[in-house]
Amino acid sequence: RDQIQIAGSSTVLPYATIVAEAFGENFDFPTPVVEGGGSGAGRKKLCEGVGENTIDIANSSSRIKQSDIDLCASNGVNEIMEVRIGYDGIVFASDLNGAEFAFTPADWYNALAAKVVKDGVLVDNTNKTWADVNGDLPAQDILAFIPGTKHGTREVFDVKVLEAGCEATGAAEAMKAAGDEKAEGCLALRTDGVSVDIDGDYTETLARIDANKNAIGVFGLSFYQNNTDKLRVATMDGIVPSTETIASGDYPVSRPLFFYVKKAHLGVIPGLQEYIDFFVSDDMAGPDGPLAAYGLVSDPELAKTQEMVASGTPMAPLN
Amino acid sequence: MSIGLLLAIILGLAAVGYVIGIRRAKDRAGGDTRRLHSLAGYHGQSVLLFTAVPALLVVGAWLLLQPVVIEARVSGMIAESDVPQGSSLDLVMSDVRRVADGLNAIAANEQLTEDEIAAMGADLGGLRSRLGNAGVALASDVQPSVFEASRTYRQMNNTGLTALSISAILVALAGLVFSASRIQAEFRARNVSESFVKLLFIGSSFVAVLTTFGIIASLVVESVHFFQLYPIKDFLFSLTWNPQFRGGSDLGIWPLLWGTLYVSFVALLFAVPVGLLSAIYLSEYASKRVRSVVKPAIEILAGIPTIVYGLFALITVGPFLRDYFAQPLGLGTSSSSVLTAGLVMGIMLIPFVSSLSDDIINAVPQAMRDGSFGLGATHSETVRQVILPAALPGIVGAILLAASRAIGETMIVVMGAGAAAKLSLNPLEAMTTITVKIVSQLTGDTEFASPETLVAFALGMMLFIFTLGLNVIALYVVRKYREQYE
Amino acid sequence: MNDMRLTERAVDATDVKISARKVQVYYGDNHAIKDVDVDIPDRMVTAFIGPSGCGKSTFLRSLNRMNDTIPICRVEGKITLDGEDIYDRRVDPVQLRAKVGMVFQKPNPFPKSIYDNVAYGPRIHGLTRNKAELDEVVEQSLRRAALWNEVKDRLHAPGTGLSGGQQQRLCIARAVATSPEVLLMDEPCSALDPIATAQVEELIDELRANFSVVIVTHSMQQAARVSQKTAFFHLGNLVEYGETGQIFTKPQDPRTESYISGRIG
Amino acid sequence: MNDMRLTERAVDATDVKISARKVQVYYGDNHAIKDVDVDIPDRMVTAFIGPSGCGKSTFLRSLNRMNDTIPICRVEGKITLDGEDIYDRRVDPVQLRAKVGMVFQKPNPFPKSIYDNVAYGPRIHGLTRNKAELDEVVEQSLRRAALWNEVKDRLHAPGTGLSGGQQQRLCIARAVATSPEVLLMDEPCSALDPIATAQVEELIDELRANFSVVIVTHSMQQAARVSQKTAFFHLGNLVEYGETGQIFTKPQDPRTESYISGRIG
Amino acid sequence: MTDAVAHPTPHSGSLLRQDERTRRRNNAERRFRLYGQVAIGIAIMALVILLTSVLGNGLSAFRQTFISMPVTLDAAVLDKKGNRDPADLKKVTTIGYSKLLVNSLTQVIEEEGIVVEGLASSDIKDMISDEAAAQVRDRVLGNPDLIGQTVDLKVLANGRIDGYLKGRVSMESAERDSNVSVNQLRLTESLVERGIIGKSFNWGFLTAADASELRPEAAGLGVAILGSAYMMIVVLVLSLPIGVAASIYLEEFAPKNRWTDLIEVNISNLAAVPSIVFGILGLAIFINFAGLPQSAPIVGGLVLTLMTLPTIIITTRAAIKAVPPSIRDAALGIGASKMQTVFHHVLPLAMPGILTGAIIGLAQALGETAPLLLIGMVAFVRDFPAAPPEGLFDPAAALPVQVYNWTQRADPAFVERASGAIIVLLVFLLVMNTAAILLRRRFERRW
Ligand SMILES: Nc1ncnc2c1ncn2[C@@H]1O[C@H](COP(=O)(O)OP(=O)(O)OP(=O)(O)O)[C@@H](O)[C@H]1O
Ligand SMILES: Nc1ncnc2c1ncn2[C@@H]1O[C@H](COP(=O)(O)OP(=O)(O)OP(=O)(O)O)[C@@H](O)[C@H]1O
Ligand SMILES: [Mg+2]
Ligand SMILES: [Mg+2]
Repeated sequence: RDQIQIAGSSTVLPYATIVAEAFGENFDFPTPVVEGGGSGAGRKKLCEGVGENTIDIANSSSRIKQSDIDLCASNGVNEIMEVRIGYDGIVFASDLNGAEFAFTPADWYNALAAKVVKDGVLVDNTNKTWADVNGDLPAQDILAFIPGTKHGTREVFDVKVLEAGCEATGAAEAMKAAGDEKAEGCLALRTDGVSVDIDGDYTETLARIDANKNAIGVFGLSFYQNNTDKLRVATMDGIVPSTETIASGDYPVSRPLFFYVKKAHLGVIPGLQEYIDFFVSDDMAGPDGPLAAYGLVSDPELAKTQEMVASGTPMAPLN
Repeated sequence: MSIGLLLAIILGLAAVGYVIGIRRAKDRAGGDTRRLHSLAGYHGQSVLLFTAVPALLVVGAWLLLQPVVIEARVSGMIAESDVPQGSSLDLVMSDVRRVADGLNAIAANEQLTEDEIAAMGADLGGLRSRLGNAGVALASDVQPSVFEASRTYRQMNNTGLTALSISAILVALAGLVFSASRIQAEFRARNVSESFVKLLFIGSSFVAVLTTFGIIASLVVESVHFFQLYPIKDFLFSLTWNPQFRGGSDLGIWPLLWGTLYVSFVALLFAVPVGLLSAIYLSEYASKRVRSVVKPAIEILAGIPTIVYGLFALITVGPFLRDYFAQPLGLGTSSSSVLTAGLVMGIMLIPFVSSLSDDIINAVPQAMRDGSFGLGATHSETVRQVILPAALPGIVGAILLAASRAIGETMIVVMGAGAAAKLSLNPLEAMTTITVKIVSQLTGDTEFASPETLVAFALGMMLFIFTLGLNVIALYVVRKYREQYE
Repeated sequence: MNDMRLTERAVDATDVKISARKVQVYYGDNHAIKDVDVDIPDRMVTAFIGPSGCGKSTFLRSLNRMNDTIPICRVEGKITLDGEDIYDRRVDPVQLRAKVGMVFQKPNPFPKSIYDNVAYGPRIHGLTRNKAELDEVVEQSLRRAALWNEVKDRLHAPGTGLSGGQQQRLCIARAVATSPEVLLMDEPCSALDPIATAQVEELIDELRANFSVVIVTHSMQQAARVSQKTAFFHLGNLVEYGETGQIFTKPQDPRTESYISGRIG
Repeated sequence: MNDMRLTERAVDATDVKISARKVQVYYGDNHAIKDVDVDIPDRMVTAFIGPSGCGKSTFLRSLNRMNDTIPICRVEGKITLDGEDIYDRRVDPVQLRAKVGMVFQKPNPFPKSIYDNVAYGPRIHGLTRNKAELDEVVEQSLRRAALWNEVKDRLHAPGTGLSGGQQQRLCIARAVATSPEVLLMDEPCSALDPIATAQVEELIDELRANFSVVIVTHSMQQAARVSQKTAFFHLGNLVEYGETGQIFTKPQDPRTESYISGRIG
Repeated sequence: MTDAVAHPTPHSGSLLRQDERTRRRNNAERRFRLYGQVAIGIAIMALVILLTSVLGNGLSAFRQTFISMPVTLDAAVLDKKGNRDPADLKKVTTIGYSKLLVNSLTQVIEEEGIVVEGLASSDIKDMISDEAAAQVRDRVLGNPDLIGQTVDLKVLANGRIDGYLKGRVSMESAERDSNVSVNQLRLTESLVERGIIGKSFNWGFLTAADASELRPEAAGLGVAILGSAYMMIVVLVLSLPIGVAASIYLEEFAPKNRWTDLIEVNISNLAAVPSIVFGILGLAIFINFAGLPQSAPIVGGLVLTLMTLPTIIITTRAAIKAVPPSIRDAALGIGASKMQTVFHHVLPLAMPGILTGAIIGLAQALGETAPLLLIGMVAFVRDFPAAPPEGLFDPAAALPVQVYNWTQRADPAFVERASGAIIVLLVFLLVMNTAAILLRRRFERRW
């Protein structure tokens, strides 16, 4: 096998292809083969063992899990390098010709959660329009296209929006009081069709918004940036999502993106070291590089990552 | 000698054997082929088979075994110290193979002798760039032991190939001589070659069985794994499907199974009548010209990628049904629904029903139609009461095929019916199917070893068992109604 | 052909059921029936005889438009049933065939049970009001076709599992069950033993009381036994047509004579 | 059955080609052939007669194992050809059928050209060395089946486009073309006119010089004309078997007598 | 006659006048015919709708916007040492070439005297596709003599410019779009007027490899077409013979017993196995067990073979079953062996059904993505696989994979390309099936 093989998250996929393409163009090595298939599957493949038949790099939109590390270890994949390439912003957007929205996590919680606090008690959610949720919002029927539970984005949405909203509205308190120790009810969504899980991609969400003009969808920042002529983005806590606001941490809903390198393949698979060096170089992952142009929020600590990659430091155990 | 050349030689020998077989058979018959038990062609065929098949088997077996043997020998040559930290012998071996390939390429390009190749070991640093120029990229400099191993690997491979070539050709020749010498006028060459072909047939039908075993084997391990993490009781009896990232998911199969059945049912409800009526019209009423255009046209429907159907469902059919049916009837406001997915999937399935049924209907002998017309039946009565019953087994086959396709379809359901697992009777509500969830759980971002991902295997397994049951029932039903003409 | 003779006969025949004038049938380029004029009387049995391949079946099939089902077949000329042109555009072949039933040369039972085979016609034509009546019709028809005794215990076994002769009788029963006005029978006894043949001939005789029957047969004896009129075909031509007795005793055409006496084939 | 008589005959027959002992044939539960013992002599014509549905075709088909193709059909007992058990496991039914050819009751031409229909057997058995020889065989066979004159101009037209009688003769030609040692003919003349029948009977007579022929027929006259031996079947039993002359003049069994004289069916 | 007396015949009356019952039956007949026509109408209408939407979206992918201009391949930039050493030449990356192109275009704009207010030099850079630099670089590395010359080049324009020419991007949308500016569009207009920017047939769409999200204009189907062709070769070579052979065995030779029932049920059941499960199987058997490479057409072909087998077997069996037994009897009766009967008579008569199975099976195999998902073929592959047989083991994409990938991409320019890919796929399918369709028409007959 001559070419590098990469698999994993479909969120990281576009960035990886951009780098792979440039890499193939400017180096003597063949262009790496980059697969999607999901973070979980990518990490599973990475951990299948050491050898030509296994992939070299797994892209991941979330941090590797202990179970993956255990699987790796049991298959002889002992050293993995964790490379954080930047951040992915998650934005809320609606049809361009629709109303403007300025959300807070609490609005989302009150709109989508199965149980909300009304006058201090937990009741079933009966809000019909956004105006019911928050008087400042337009009186438009609630209809939200959120990522299905297979998506890593959903986890971010759950944590950074729903749970935050749950806390903010006091629902978490109420649940704990009612005996739900970990406030797991925060993540229970209405099942009456106002919140629609999307198992497909952002393109599907976009198409659905096209078909349902009054809906709000959840997108990645880069996707939104490519479709600004169709979508109107909503603010969160008053902040407009952009690479800058996310990099600075002002915009709350974002997550880091990673790739994991099988260290055993370094020095064996031609071009692997060069590829990862190239990926994290300023030319690529820097704030002015093509990745940022495409919508990756550049990692402020990129220099550290570059150093780590150059020295081949494997990742420390998860804490 | 390259494998391609070797195969060509073997096939060439087989062709020669074919000719020899025919010649010899004719000779043996004293020029009067009528004295042969079997046609001369069968004699040729039997020689051909005896020449080619054993030799090909030898090649196949050899090619499977040679790498194992050689690598076992060569890997012994690599110094422990040359295996980098954290790497494995396996990876170093891949380096060995790559270097050996490169050496071959260089040797071929520059007409090097063995000694000159051995001499290259002196300049291992330069070797890397030379190899690079020969199109073999290496990640690092070649270690001495790796170089030696590569040379040995290369030599052994070359020797192995030579040995293989010689033995395969010998086997082929032996087969040729043996089978040619057996040729007698009375030799039952036809029986021999037919038994052989029959063996091939049996082998082919085993492919299907092996596939099933393969599927079960590849599903069962992870399914067991899943049931260790998630109680089988909940999986089989829980009525909710609600996977979560952080565990505590409800993974009951019922909403998915229900969705699968419902969507497939709607799809068949659409596809079977439309397909069957099209088939009847094409084979019984349409002119030859119309038929020869329309039939392939309808078959295009089977070739349109399902994603196109998915988008069609999502953008056109879904909103249409919502605006003109669901909302006016107060049956919901969802643009994705069972009905949407079912209808669109039904379109895709039309050719499965129509094309095959059409062929089968066409195969019903004309005498059946004549018999019915002669009694004063109208064409439609003839079709309904004589032709369809006669064609029933084939039609059921077609419908089963369509049903199978419906159960296995993903994209249309994702876009048409949505991803919400629900137990509802309302066809205008969003639902989802087992297949969709298999795909989405398997390709999701959840960690692999979690029940949320592993459930895909269990779902696959359950679906397999479920459809097996349906098929057994179908088999008995068809058996019962099968009608044989003539 | 001899038009004069035909007109003569048309006068003395009581009632003409089917009349054919200048009928031509082509299979592609093959001119299978040439210029045939014939009047088939009502309430009589007409026999078509002639060497194999002379066009008997072809002509028979053109009498109830069964030729329509052969794409390459073309019929010209005029055939009338009760004075109405059966090739008229307004004529519904279905109705025609209900009136003019047919038993084919090769037995072609449906892949259904024996009962369903016979009940098929009555069912589609709505001849019976209920199951009991239908049972009755089926039994009657099978009895008349001399098959009842052999199949009465296996009415629900498939019709295709019968012996050759049994299938032939099944097809006769099937045709009789619809009570057509004209029954065209293409060699109905070819696979039957003498006794069964006699029974079928009896049936034909019985049918003659009300209907018109046309049978194709290779057995001169049979033609002589059952028919009142006989037509002799040769190479697509109707060579001679007349009273059966006369044809067999005083044939006018030398070809007829040599056929009857067994000299041309 | 009357074993004694059988042994007698076996002695006086010149050469036994096929011999059947205690043959039983079942279609599912239907016992179609009961305990039949028969010796079919070489170079002679044997006729099977009997009422329709009595098992003639069934028995005939069991002589070259054509019954193997009917899934529900089961054959018991022993049938030997030239002393070799044809139901032996080692016997190749293909070879058997090449030796024991068959003409079926319903003509079943291949949906191929007339030429290919006839040439099929010689081709698969390698009976000819070249095209010219094959043409020769095809012509000969068609001539012998009395079909040549009718089809010589359309040898490449489909065999299924022939008339009923022509198809029947085509099937005879097809069977003859492979020159089998035994030819089983199931009502070979049922759709033929007297002249064609005579020609086929001539063919049968000619075949007798070298081969053994078994024919099923409903025509007593035909049986009397062409056969040397006659077997009378009734309800699955072989009632009587003997010299044709004797059977027709001095039947020993009352059932035979009444069948011949036209009293039982 | 007694019967007729009991049931007066209902067919009396004129032939020219239909009696009540006949009229009813004929109405039923007409209705039945109408149902057939309606059914076909529905099928054809669906086809037409789908095809128009695909064609409407996708045809534009076959034309692409190019910028034609003279480019000075400045030796000072491309070969600083001036010795034409390939190793040194390679050190100049695409970024260097990109600058060259921008300079050339700027020069052209100046020469033409086009003035667009507020136009930044980065705007000019963004009008040229990133791919252009790579193409020029490849060309120069392949022919170092070009250095120092001024050559007329036709380079790809950026996707948004292409979109403007195709009506996907407008001045209004550009205002909201961070990837394109109104100034660029104005400039484009001027350049189009002068014939410097224009559309022409997009060979690259058929021959080039896939490109990343930043260069929709450069994305092509070359690798995918090759990959699909390789896979289809494998499928055709394996599934048709194996499927037909298995069907013949099951229909004609196998004893009818429990065991063959089991195989039969088993095959129909395989047809119902979701295609992704075949991917799981392929991953487990061909890649993990047999050690075949990831992303390789051979594995894809094998998986698709297993997936199409049931379809072919089921259709073939149905077709074989429909051949009347009398034909078999006829052949067996003159001493043909079972095998000869099958090959000479049964198969030709069953051929239409078999070919239908092949047509449908291959259509399914050609359009299937899900099983490829797990064996690494749903991937970004830039390098062309070698010629077969070695090429069967090289990574490759496939047409449905390309469609699937492109429909997921963010840049709207990929929408047209995905539809274009579908058109190519359908053409591929038609070409592949023509032989089968023609053959089938020849074999169709009634008997
Ligand atoms: N395929 C079959 N399945 C079931 N029963 C059958 C089958 N073929 C024949 N039979 C039955 O077996 C018996 C003998 O049939 P066979 O065909 O041998 O009669 P036959 O003597 O040839 O009569 P015919 O003169 O009418 O042809 C009949 O009762 C018939 O119904
Ligand atoms: N379907 C057909 N296609 C072409 N030619 C046909 C077709 N049917 C019959 N023929 C030809 O038409 C002529 C008359 O055939 P027809 O079947 O009417 O003969 P027939 O008198 O019924 O003979 P038989 O007594 O043998 O049944 C024959 O030469 C025959 O070959
Ligand atoms: Mg006829
Ligand atoms: Mg019979």
